[in-house]
Amino acid sequence: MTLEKPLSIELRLPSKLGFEKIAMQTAASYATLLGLGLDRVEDLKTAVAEACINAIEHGNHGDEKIIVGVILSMDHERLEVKVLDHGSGIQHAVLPPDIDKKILGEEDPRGMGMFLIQALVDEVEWVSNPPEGSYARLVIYLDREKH
Amino acid sequence: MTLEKPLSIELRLPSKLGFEKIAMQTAASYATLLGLGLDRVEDLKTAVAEACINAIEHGNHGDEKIIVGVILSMDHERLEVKVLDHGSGIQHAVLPPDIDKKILGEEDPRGMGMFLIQALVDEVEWVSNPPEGSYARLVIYLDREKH
Amino acid sequence: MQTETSVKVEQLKTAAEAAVAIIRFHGDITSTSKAVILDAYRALPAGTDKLIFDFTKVDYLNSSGIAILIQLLMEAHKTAQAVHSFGLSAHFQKVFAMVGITKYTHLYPDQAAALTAFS
Amino acid sequence: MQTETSVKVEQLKTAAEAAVAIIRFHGDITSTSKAVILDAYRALPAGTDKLIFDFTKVDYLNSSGIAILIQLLMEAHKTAQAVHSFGLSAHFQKVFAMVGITKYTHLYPDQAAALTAFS
Ligand SMILES: Nc1ncnc2c1ncn2[C@@H]1O[C@H](COP(=O)(O)OP(=O)(O)O)[C@@H](O)[C@H]1O
Ligand SMILES: Nc1ncnc2c1ncn2[C@@H]1O[C@H](COP(=O)(O)OP(=O)(O)O)[C@@H](O)[C@H]1O
Repeated sequence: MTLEKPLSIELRLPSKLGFEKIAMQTAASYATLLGLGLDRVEDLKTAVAEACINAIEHGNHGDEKIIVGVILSMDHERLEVKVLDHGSGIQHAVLPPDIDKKILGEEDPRGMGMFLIQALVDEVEWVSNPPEGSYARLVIYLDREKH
Repeated sequence: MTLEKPLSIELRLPSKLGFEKIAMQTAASYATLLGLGLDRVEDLKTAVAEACINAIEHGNHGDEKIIVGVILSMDHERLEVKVLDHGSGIQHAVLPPDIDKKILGEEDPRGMGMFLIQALVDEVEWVSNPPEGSYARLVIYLDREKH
Repeated sequence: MQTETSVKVEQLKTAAEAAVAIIRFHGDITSTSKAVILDAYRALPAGTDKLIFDFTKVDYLNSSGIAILIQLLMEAHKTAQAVHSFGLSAHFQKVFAMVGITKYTHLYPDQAAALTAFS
Repeated sequence: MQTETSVKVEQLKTAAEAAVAIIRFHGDITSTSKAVILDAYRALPAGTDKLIFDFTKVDYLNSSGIAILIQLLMEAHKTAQAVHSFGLSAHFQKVFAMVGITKYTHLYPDQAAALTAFS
């Protein structure tokens, strides 16, 4: 048993809403231990929570027996998070919410998760890899600040 | 990929001191999500941290490439944590610290981890299972309080 | 599971004695909070035209929770209610701005500022 | 890795003008804190016979950290220094009692109480 990368950590969660809060705290304490500044830790928490919610709801269809995987790793330049599910992934682009349309009832009030992830991290990609599953890969650069 | 038990979670950490803080926070947020009261969460945090420190230092001899596993599960009666390492386990009983001897220099000031674990949780066992490894299994009862 | 939302509604007055309803959110604002929040909103006295959201005691807010807030702002918009907010962390002030809902609820540093702004 | 310990030493006086040294711990108290803590202790002015430990700003304390505190209490015991402590959470007050070190450092609710108890 070895880890994918040096000093990486892995978390496996059941696909049940609420468990994204655990991923959020685990990511926060990993990032804090490795020196990420407080405001970027907040960005990371929200992005990881949203990616896990999508993996739980859309990737694994809320089947509690199926695992959501979270792999956190870091080098001198970047913190990377992979959130893995067993679904077929995402085929469409990220749509920025149109708040006026939402308020007028012309757009679903939901549908902001992927937008928020993209807005809060420095890099994101969604990779489909059936039959193994899919993952979102989020990256935060360390040099945007020195705390 | 399925979990060992329903609604359990698993964490894999490198054997490096400091990473026990992540296990501590992950355990705390798991227990909080599932309704454990605040004072028992504090007991759990210290016990999990001490078990991870021992797995890192004594079980895996601080080899960062070797994993410490943490499995958290819960049913109506109990929260269980297994902390797994790849060492040969513990052959001796838990020794309560003798503070007077420590102050007089007649006993190593260290050596309180296992004692604290035993004092803070409701059940503990150390299981040696070579060549697979060893684990500490900690249990906290839920009925000692209702928050 | 311990993911509770609770909502407390109070009635305030501006310096000029105008009625203001305040909704204080507690705990999580997520998809499971929908009924509690919409029920509290819909039970507001008829004719409420000034409303404050207090986020001080919110522990966790995700995109599904923001969608519920957008639903409230949608209903408020229909009935020309003005909504002021306070108590968000710096991070969630940023998130609200990213999503654009600061166009429909202005953010104030505290309750006094949110109330005064109705005068 | 971000596991920093820092220690600040100050000099106080009791109501009766007796000198008291206070060691304020910040951050983590773990095996990596050993040098910082022992150095601060050993740099105390000669003749210090009254000492206070302030734990208010400690984030994380483990059994290796407690072992370092026991080493300080051991040296204090040798030179008949009296050590009072304050600022521990309810949980760590319990842990200190379990390990028995409350026999060698009495716990007080705050700095004022720890200081007054020297009079
Ligand atoms: N992990 C995933 N697996 C499959 N589909 C996904 C995944 N994440 C997102 N999607 C798809 O992208 C859409 C937009 O996601 P998002 O922006 O997070 O909003 P929401 O989850 O509120 O619909 C989802 O409705 C879903 O169809
Ligand atoms: N996971 C483990 N694997 C092997 N040996 C262990 C493990 N945990 C504890 N031990 C042994 O038990 C001893 C006592 O452990 P502990 O009470 O935690 O104190 P300390 O770690 O400070 O020595 C250790 O010194 C070690 O020899």
